[in-house]
Amino acid sequence: MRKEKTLLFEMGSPGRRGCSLPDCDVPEKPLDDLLPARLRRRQPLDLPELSEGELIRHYTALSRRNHGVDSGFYPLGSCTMKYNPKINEDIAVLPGFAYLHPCQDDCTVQGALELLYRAEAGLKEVTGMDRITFQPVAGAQGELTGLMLIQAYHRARNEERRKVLIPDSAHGTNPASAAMSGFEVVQIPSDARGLVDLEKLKEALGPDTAALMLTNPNTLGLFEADIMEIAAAVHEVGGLLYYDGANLNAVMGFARPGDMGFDVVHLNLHKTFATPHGGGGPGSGVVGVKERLVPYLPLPLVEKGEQGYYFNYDLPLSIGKVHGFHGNFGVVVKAYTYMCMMGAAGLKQASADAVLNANYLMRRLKKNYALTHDRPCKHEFVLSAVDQKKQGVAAGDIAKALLDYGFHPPTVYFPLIVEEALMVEPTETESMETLDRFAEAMEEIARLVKEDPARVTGAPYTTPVGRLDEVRAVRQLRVRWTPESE
Amino acid sequence: MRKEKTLLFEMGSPGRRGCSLPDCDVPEKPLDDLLPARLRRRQPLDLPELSEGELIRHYTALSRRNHGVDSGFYPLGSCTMKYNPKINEDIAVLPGFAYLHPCQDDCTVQGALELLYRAEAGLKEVTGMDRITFQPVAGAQGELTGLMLIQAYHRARNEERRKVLIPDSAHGTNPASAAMSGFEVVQIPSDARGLVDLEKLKEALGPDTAALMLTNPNTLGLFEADIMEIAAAVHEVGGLLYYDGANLNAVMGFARPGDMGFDVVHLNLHKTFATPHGGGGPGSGVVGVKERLVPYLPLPLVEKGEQGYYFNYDLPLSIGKVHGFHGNFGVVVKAYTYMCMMGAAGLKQASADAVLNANYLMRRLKKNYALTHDRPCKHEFVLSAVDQKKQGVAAGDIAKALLDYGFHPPTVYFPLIVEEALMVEPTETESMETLDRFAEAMEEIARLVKEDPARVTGAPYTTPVGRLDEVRAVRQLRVRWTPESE
Amino acid sequence: MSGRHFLPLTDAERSAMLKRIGADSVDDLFLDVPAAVRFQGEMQLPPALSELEAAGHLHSLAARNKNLRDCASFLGAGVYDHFIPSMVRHVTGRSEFYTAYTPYQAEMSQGVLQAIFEYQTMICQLTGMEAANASLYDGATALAEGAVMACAVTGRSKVLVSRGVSPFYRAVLQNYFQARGLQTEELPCRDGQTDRDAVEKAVGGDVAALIQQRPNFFGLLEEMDGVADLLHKQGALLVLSVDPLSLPLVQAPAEYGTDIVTGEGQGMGNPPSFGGPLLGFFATREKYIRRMPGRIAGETVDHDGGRGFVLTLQTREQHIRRERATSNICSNQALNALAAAVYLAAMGPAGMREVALLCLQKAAYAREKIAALDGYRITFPGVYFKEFTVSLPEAARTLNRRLLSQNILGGFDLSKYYPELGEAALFCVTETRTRAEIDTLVQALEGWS
Amino acid sequence: MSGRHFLPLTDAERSAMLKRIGADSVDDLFLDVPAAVRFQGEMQLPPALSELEAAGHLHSLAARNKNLRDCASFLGAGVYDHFIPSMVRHVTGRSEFYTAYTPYQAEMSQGVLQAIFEYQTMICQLTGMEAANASLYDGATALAEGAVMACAVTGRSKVLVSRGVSPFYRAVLQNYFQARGLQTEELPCRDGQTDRDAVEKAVGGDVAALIQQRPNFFGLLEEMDGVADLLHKQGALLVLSVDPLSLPLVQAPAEYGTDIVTGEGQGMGNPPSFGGPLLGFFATREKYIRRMPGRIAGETVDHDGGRGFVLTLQTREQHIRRERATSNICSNQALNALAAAVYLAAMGPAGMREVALLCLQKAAYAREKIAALDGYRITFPGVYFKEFTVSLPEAARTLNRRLLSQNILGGFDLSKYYPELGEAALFCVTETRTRAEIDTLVQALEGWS
Ligand SMILES: Cc1ncc(COP(=O)(O)O)c(C=O)c1O
Ligand SMILES: Cc1ncc(COP(=O)(O)O)c(C=O)c1O
Repeated sequence: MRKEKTLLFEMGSPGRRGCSLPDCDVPEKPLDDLLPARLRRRQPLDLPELSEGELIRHYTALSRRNHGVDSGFYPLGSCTMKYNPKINEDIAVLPGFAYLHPCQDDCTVQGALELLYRAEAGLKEVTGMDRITFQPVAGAQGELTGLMLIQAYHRARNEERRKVLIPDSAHGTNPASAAMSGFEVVQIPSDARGLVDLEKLKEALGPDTAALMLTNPNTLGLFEADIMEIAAAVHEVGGLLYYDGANLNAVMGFARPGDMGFDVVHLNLHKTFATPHGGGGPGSGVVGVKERLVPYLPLPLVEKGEQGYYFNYDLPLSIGKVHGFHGNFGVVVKAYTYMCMMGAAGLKQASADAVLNANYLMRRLKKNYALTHDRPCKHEFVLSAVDQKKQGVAAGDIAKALLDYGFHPPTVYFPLIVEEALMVEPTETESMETLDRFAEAMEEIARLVKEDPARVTGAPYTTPVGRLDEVRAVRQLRVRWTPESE
Repeated sequence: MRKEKTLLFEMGSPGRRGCSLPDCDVPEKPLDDLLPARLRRRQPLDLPELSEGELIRHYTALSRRNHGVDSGFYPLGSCTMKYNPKINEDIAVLPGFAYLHPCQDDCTVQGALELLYRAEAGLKEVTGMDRITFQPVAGAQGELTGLMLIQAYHRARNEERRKVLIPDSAHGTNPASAAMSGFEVVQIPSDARGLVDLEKLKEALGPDTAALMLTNPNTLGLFEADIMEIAAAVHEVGGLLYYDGANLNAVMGFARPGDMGFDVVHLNLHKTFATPHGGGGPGSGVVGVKERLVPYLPLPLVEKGEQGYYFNYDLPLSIGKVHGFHGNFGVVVKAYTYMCMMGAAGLKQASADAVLNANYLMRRLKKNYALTHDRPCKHEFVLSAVDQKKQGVAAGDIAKALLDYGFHPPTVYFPLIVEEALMVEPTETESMETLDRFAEAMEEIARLVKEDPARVTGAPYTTPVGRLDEVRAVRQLRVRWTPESE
Repeated sequence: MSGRHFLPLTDAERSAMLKRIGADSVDDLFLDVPAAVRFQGEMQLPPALSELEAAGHLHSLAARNKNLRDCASFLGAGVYDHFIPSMVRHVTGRSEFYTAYTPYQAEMSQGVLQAIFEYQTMICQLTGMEAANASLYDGATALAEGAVMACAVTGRSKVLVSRGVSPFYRAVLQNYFQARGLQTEELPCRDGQTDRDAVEKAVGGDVAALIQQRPNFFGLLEEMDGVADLLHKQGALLVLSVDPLSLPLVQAPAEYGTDIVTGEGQGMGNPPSFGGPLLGFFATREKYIRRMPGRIAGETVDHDGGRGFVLTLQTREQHIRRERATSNICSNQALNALAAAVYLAAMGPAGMREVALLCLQKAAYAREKIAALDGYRITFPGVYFKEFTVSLPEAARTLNRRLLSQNILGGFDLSKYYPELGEAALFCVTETRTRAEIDTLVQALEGWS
Repeated sequence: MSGRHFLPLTDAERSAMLKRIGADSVDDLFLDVPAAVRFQGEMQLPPALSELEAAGHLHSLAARNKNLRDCASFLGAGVYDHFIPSMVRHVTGRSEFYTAYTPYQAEMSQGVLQAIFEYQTMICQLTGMEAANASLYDGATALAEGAVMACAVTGRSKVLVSRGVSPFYRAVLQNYFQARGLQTEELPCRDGQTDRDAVEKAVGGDVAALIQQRPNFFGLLEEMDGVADLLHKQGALLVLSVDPLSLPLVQAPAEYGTDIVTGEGQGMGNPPSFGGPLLGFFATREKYIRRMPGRIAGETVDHDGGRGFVLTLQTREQHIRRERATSNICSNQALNALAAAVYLAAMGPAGMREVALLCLQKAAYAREKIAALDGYRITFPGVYFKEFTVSLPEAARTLNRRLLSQNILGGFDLSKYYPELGEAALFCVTETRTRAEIDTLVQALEGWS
């Protein structure tokens, strides 16, 4: 029984208050003296008017129309939707972290600076890099920052290298970030193994190559075994190697980008280091670099001096700032707490279990769904619904059918190089029973595709709304409520 | 699509851990030296073994099978299910309140003692009583404590008065508490007005009367207008007047038990003062007394001295203790925060709106449901489903039908003196729109009772489980899971 | 007017509603309140505070207390500084749990009901008993209700209470009993343990039950074998108050014939909170289920055979049996029981055992070091768990004042309740006390002049 | 091994699974990692901590910071100490919001999608603009993305930036622009306000946009009438960074022809959190919607005609348009936007006006008292909102050190970024500063030798 949820603007009535503020405790001056009429707002501010209780009911009802990792299995490929430990939430809201101003004098924030210093030490060890900046606030911004560092490196050698090479399997943010930092994108095809085509790469490499952006394991969940050759080839032409760290959850303790020849790395703390995805953020895309790129890092960096920790602004070659202040400190606090509890053995076991869970699930699902690369995968694998498509059932339909089983579907239609892609990443925080239940659901859907395809293409049936018309949402664009739209 | 929720004991597997503890940081002695084998546990401790993430998913799923005040309208008569302000939750968990030990020296808990002192001052003013004890942790225990004080008062006058008079409309805890404190219960009938029958009361009064327990307004939501006469009659025979404060939400700022001649009062902070009901507790049943009962109050009381606040144990006539320590302090903190924000005008407006909402809703519902006492009510009113019963639909069925509308039903079958009772208490924190929507649902159910009674007796249809077999739950009693019950 | 954000009715709506019900003003709805009783003017309360000001006021009150996070506490005596996994408050913080009331409408309350059923199961697993209720107020009232139940079951009106039971618990028991004309007889201790001979002498046909606490208030684990048989032979029951954190290591009460098991459950996932809200747990044997106080959740099925849970055996309760109810309890400590259930499930068998071992080892370490200090003596020989009694070279008040200046909360002063011990204090060491904190305590103790 | 409570696989299950997939050990699954790259031994990380120890470690780090609740802060400069209603964190604390990811599967994400749609609506109501996105990283990157969008819309590659814009924002803009070979030209200020003549002279056919901040970094509300017309005549756009808390009182950007409105939304329901996570809000006119960076939620219907919400115009985004996307942003500041939406809805029109008035009056009160102190001068004449620039009799560093000793966080030291001002600091007074705190600041300022 589907019930529409009213919008905030269709509720409440004039005069209701959701919050109480103190009276003014200073002698008040006439408004005209402080803010002349000509600078004053004319149009009414018609925000909703509701009591606290009504607002809480509204958002409680909205929350029950939403699925999170705590609601059920969330195998969204490439997003590493692992469980978010609750202690991290409690630590991040401590006034000693949440109520610090970024411009406070270093001597008043020694605890925060020490946390950043220790977090950097840990992430350096996990990645094999030499220095870390916490300023980039998401993976995409980490890519932008990394490419800016690469640009500064080449420009310091007065080389204006124009091209950034990116595998066709890379995440959309890679080419977008390259474009945003003024580079020309050269797409490198994958070979039959689903890995970077070494020949094609070598052909594309040249004096104009600024960098190769690589995700390892790649977005097919396969380790780029030729990495050492690739690194050598790129460095040979004077290019640099960029590591998209979104898939680091597959190799912690097993392999480090720093040892694979990468010059600059971004990590997604909201993926690998278990900070919550927040409905689409906030995340943190910290960037690690090898020695040669350190001079160009955004300022300031955290240093440990005799009188304690301090922000070092004395970086003459720094590219400056990519964020108003010091990045998403609140997210780093959660990731640091996670690292403290996992330790070296724990992080390695997390990767081992993530890879084990992925291979276990792949083994079961490949009975009913095409698997382009049928060999052990890393932390994720990509199925193809090409067989199902023959019955008129696309990957997207399979995803919608999964909603009725209480599972969040895998990523669909990415990577683009797999037709009707279904990218599955279970992560290490799922139990064997959950993997089995998910496999049973996928097997039942595969059976339905054969016996009653319409049942699948009509899904979902149990969600708060039926299948939504995405085309109409573009054609009849409505991106805000307006009184007329009543 | 109803899905059963697995029990904790049907999940997980041996070796899984839900929490991590530190290693022992002191030199460990052999267990046999510290705890000889003969004192050691023999039977296995087969608690569940689950990871933190699986446990969170279990309890998140359980929460989504439950309705709270934040989920929707909760007009459960006599329970005052008003909105619980969120600030109260944040204040109560401050380490400065949540992490105090009850036996700390007074000098280390001056903030806590001042809070109790100020809370007492506020509650004395609202009730018109002379002293307050915070030790009783629920209304029922407040009744027990009040009756013990009454017993001590009479015994101090070496009178062993045996009888406690209780109106037939009173809540079950009143007679149960009287019995638990060794009294004989004498039930006083209500008259045609739905109020205490003054004649019958006077007949029952005598030298053996220890006290009259009265709820005002009573559980029909009607003010006991003869209260002054009643008080005089009781005092005349040397009896005392006990006030069940569960319905105080109707009269804050309008009338005070202390002015009505009551000698002892209990309040339900989890009703009138907006602390959350917690799924059935914790609550707080603070007790207020007039001067003559002060000497017998449980010890200690909070006093303000020159060097600050202190616990006063010097109460020679005190009845001693009714709780291991100082009552539900964490609940008092929330109620005190609520009182600070409401102030005198706010509390009075709360009662005014509670009464206005009840009368507005009663006016609409009496069109379709029998109303025994058709005159303005206080904060709640009691409908009767006698007409519906003629179509074979009982009050209980109407309640089950309301579940499908997302409303928690009114209290059913209480007070016992109304046949097929439906006791509705909207409280002041509900908007007019919610009252209208609830009325529409009740009107639709009344229509269905006429047109398709089976539709109503078969409800609920949308809840996680269908109508549950309460008889079988007693006949085939299972009050715990056991491995055999697999 | 502050507090307005908890009052959705606007002035316009109030007048519209008044018109709809035919009243001119709200006062018209209060005409049934006799003038003599009508409160005149405004209640004399402090001016209302906005949320911002209220937060400031309450934070300043909180800041004027020394809390257990700011110092090393060795205070026990019934309320304990045990570790609480973060996830506990993330479950009890779900509004569907903490804003709901007693699950009267089962089909809409399966979350609370199943959580209670699982809590009842785990209390039985911990104690070895066959049935547990949904919760009572605290350890003290749970023990008192257990004693009242024993009288009801045996039809007798006297209970024997060891002096080793907490003085707070004995005070509440005394109060509950004298109100109903029931008697308590206190049995003495010898060397800090209940005098077995006194028990044997006192147990007679008029005794409903023997009441003991394990560990007792001095921290000692008393020998229990043979006690239950002795009582049962006389038609009496064994009623115990136990520390749930000891049970992973110590005999489960069912293993030595206990009839009614009660105790304080605060240590399982609830903060000390200045002594409340706490959690009284209560368990008994199958045959006494119908005599048990409090609410009980039971399993059943819906009309499709789907499993569900309901409040069962409600006929024993006050809202039905009124004066003949087994107890007057209505609202109990439901949310604190939920916290305990989450705690037990999170710890699991291995975690519970680890907590108990940490308490056992750390308390033993502290005991050994204190015993080595001249002027101090471990008052009684015997087997301890996490608390122990120490005879002091100076008054506990003076000692604790000195310890406070070094940011330590010393042991519980026993002299007021057990004058026979002279200057003595009850020290408690849980898994949250580090070795460094214990060593600092020992150093500070040494410093007595 | 700590962290085990986040790893449900038991050793038994690991071996069963390995058997099922035909591998002897986990290492078999890593054979594709070339030996030269295989990490040998254990990573050198500090020993793992249990939850109890981790909490202790993190609490001690937190305690070594002076936080805004322990002192009176007059620091602003882009991150503000505004009051946050308690209910905000009780909404963002619902796991269905904070553990979800971007709402790709709309039918299972209506909660996040409707919350974004409502957030977008309220940002439009506040700014007067016609379309807003779901959120960007912070005020700085939002302004930079607004400038990049202006270049894309106009096909031009130069923007004019007032020196009155935050130096942090200008640094990020500079960085974003020089990476893409776009140019920024800084326009000077006169008396703390953008030099209007300089603007008129600089605006030409090659200029994509004029970028200003209102209030500007000195706290001044600059005159804006005529600016937009001047720009539009030359085919250029007006791009602004605004303080959302000023908009209930100050002209909405749409009222003076602004094309792209950005700003820092942290002040609406998010704690300062040492400068992150913050909230970049972004709004524009209907005609530029398809050029807007970031995610956008749109309304649609399901097959029964029931209303629902989806991510719309996704073709502009990186996961589809890749290098031709309007922006590379993927994860944004969704939960901080949810907090802002709850804040705006809780405040409502009256509450937002009250907050703005409190800031305006309290800042004016502080300004007046400081101006009366000899040695101090309000650097610029003009209309202020909640921040103002003060010329100091001593170096801001020295002054702030002295203030710190009296538990006061003084104003932001402007000398490093605006040497032309000599010794000057930017003071911020919000509704959370009490009169007593302002008076204490003024007394402390007086005390300079
Ligand atoms: C492989 C890969 N790279 C980069 C990104 C971008 O990271 P963010 O969303 O943190 O900007 C993602 C995000 O999903 C990703 O999966
Ligand atoms: C009228 C009345 N009196 C007393 C009580 C008992 O209060 P408590 O549940 O707090 O013990 C109630 C509880 O619902 C009640 O409604």
